[in-house]
Amino acid sequence: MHVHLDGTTPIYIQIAEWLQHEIIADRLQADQKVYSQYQLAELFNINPATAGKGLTILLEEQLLYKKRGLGMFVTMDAKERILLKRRNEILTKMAQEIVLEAKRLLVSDEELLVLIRKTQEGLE
Amino acid sequence: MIVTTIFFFTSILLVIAIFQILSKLGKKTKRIWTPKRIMIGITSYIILGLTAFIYISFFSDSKIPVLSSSDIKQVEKKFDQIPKYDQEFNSSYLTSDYKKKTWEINFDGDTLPVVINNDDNNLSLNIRQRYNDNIESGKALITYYQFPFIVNGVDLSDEVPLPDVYVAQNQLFIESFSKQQVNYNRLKATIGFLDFNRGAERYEMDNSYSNFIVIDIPRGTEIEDSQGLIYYLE
Amino acid sequence: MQSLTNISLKTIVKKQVKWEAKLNISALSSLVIVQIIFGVLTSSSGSASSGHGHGNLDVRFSIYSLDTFLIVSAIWAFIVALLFTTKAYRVDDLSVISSRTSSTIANIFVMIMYSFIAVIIMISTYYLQVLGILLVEKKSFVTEGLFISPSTFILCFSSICLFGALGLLFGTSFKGPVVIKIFLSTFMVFSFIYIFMTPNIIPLMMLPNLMISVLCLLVATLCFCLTIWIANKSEVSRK
Amino acid sequence: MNIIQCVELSKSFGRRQALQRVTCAIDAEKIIGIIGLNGAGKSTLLNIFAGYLKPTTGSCKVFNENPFNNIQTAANMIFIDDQLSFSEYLSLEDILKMGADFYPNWQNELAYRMLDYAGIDLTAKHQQLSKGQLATFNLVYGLVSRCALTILDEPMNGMDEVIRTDFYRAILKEYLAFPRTFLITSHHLQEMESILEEILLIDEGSVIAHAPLDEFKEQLISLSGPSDELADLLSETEVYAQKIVAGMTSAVVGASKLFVSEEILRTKGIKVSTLTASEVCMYLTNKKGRDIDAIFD
Repeated sequence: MHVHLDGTTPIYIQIAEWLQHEIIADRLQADQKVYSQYQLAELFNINPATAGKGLTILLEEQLLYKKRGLGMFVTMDAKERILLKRRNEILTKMAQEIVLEAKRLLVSDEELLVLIRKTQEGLE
Repeated sequence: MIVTTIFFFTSILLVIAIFQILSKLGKKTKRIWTPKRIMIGITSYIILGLTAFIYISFFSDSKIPVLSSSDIKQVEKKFDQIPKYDQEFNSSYLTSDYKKKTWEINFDGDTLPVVINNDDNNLSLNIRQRYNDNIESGKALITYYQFPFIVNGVDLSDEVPLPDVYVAQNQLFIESFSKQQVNYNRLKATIGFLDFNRGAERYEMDNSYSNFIVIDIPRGTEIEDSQGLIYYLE
Repeated sequence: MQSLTNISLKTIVKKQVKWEAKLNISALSSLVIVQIIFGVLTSSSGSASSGHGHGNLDVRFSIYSLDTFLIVSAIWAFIVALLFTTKAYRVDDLSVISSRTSSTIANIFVMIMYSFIAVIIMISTYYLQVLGILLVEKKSFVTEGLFISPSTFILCFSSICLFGALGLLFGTSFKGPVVIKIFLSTFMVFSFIYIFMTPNIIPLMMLPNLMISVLCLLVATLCFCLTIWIANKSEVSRK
Repeated sequence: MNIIQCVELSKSFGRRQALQRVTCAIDAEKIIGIIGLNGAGKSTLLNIFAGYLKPTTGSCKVFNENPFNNIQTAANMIFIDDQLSFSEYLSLEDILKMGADFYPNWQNELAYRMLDYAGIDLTAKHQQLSKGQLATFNLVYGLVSRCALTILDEPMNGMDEVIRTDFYRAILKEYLAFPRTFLITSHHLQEMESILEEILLIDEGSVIAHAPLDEFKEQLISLSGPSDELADLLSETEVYAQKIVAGMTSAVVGASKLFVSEEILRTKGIKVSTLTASEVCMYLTNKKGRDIDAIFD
């Protein structure tokens, strides 16, 4: 496990994203116990407090819930929520960048739509 | 005091110098001299000292007794009367157990010239003359008495050199041998400096009347005492 | 929160004494060497000699007593105590649990222990010297008090302790390079003793041994307390 | 629970003001990086915590007691720096024995394993070790003593790269196994950043910043874009550094005062990027307007 320290994204966010990735990839099932902050610290060679911060982000987004004294568990609908969030947050941001880039490269809207449809067909 | 001060400061410098050398040496030999080995070294040194003590106190044979001040006082009490007896010409104090040596000499005529050679004033003798009935004429008996001669609590009466007594040209010569040097090692496991300053605990005895020469001559013979040193005794 | 360990000063001092006594043993070995050297030096004439001439008999007594060895041990104790307070030794204490108080008290105990051993070494050297003389010249031995009396033992111990205490006191009060520290304080102490003490040291000598010992120990304890007080105030520079 | 509290702590050596009115509180069981240039007062502060120096004014409490010459604080604290020295008669093994004798939570087998891992011969003497080995041994000595307050003054200098990363992990593992307060000063902040929880930045004797790592890093951000776009923005916020090259400006500004949202910035073609902790430290302690390029212009 490696955390890139070049300062682009804070470590605790990287941890949060890694955990979300684990949930999407079904390696962390619903109602399954999640790594404790100490395990994460050991795994990523980081300070447990930073790992803890990553966990609290997921807690605030109701992707995890806390059982007193037992630790953090994945909520039932965690996976769906992550997929939904990723779709409208991250996808929209990417879309924005594509449009901006197209405008800079003086690509008209039609050409852009044609390009997207061609890439979709290419993937099938 | 000067000697002690010089000694005092030289010993300081010496100890400091030795310390510097030791610390230099120590650095090099650090590996060899581990604390354990040093400890063994020190304990064996102490044991060595202990055995030396045992050896000295039990096996060393040359034991010279040392008189305490009370003994000396007793001895001295015994010999206080000598000057008194001497004035009264009474020779009872010259008992035989102090007799060291007797010489028998012959001479002609009825006067015996006596020459005491004391030019290097080594002789502190008290010379006495006494008439003795059972000596034939022409003979004389010279006896040397040595009383205890106590210095620093040690009785050196055996060490006092006897005078040289001989007859030449019908004269009796009494001379002393050359000065004799006696060395003693006094061992005292105390602080000598303290004892010294506390005044000699040991009562120094007055040794002026420590030895006598008595010349026994038959009645009718005379002693020619040119130097006037010989006194008369009963 | 991990429960804090509370360790009493006594246990720490005990540990420090245990280790320091072992690690600074080289001081004792240097004492042995110094004593041997002085023993050999004074073996010819003894620590003092008195001569008496009487008539044709000249008596020379060379007196072999503990004087030299006591002076040497006192100076040694003073220097060792000074060395204890130099930075090289002090800094070693900082690597283990210690405070100025604990280190100073530990130094004091080690100094007292070394003074006691020093007296024993002193006596051993004296007897070895006597043995040496005995083997060399057979005759003329006047043995008066070969067995060292307890009062003399205590006197030696307390005077060495006193000089150790002076060393610690001077060492703690002067901060500075080692060599200068040694020369400065040695010179000061001994000239102080010489100038002030010698004239009225005579009446002091009149006192019996035990009285002097008590006096020495009193002054030593005073120096020890002063040393502890100064040490408590002083800062430690690690550089 | 605060393990160390300083109130208006200042220390001066003669005329030199080493610390000026430092007020900080350090929580228990955290790994805290103490960052500052040489001579900024780091060592002085640590020496006061360790009870070796007395503050000139103000007060300092460790385990809410005055640490100066205090055996209780000494019993729960260890100060490891390159001045750590032992008697010349002790081999490394003896030193470990001595440590075991003094420190109640001493972990001897762990020490043996660590030193074996670092390939240090236990029969060697402390004075014979190379600079790197010395640093390694001293760090191991500090870690296995398991004191509630472990102060490591530049523990890694002298160690080579490989060992350094290993021993950062060793510090973290030891922290996980036996939680305690670590105060670590170091010049390799970027290597150490990951295991730190808080940063205490000291410059010219005063504490400039004391915050958790992420908060500390988010203090400043760097903006780069066309000069005219940036000009009006820069006037509102506090600028820590600015460079204008051929019409493009890149500047480091205080993030807290920046009200413009990221989208607007992006539309204006201004690129926003975060800084690493060491960069933040550099800019915070950078004397205003000091710029190496100025020397070459």
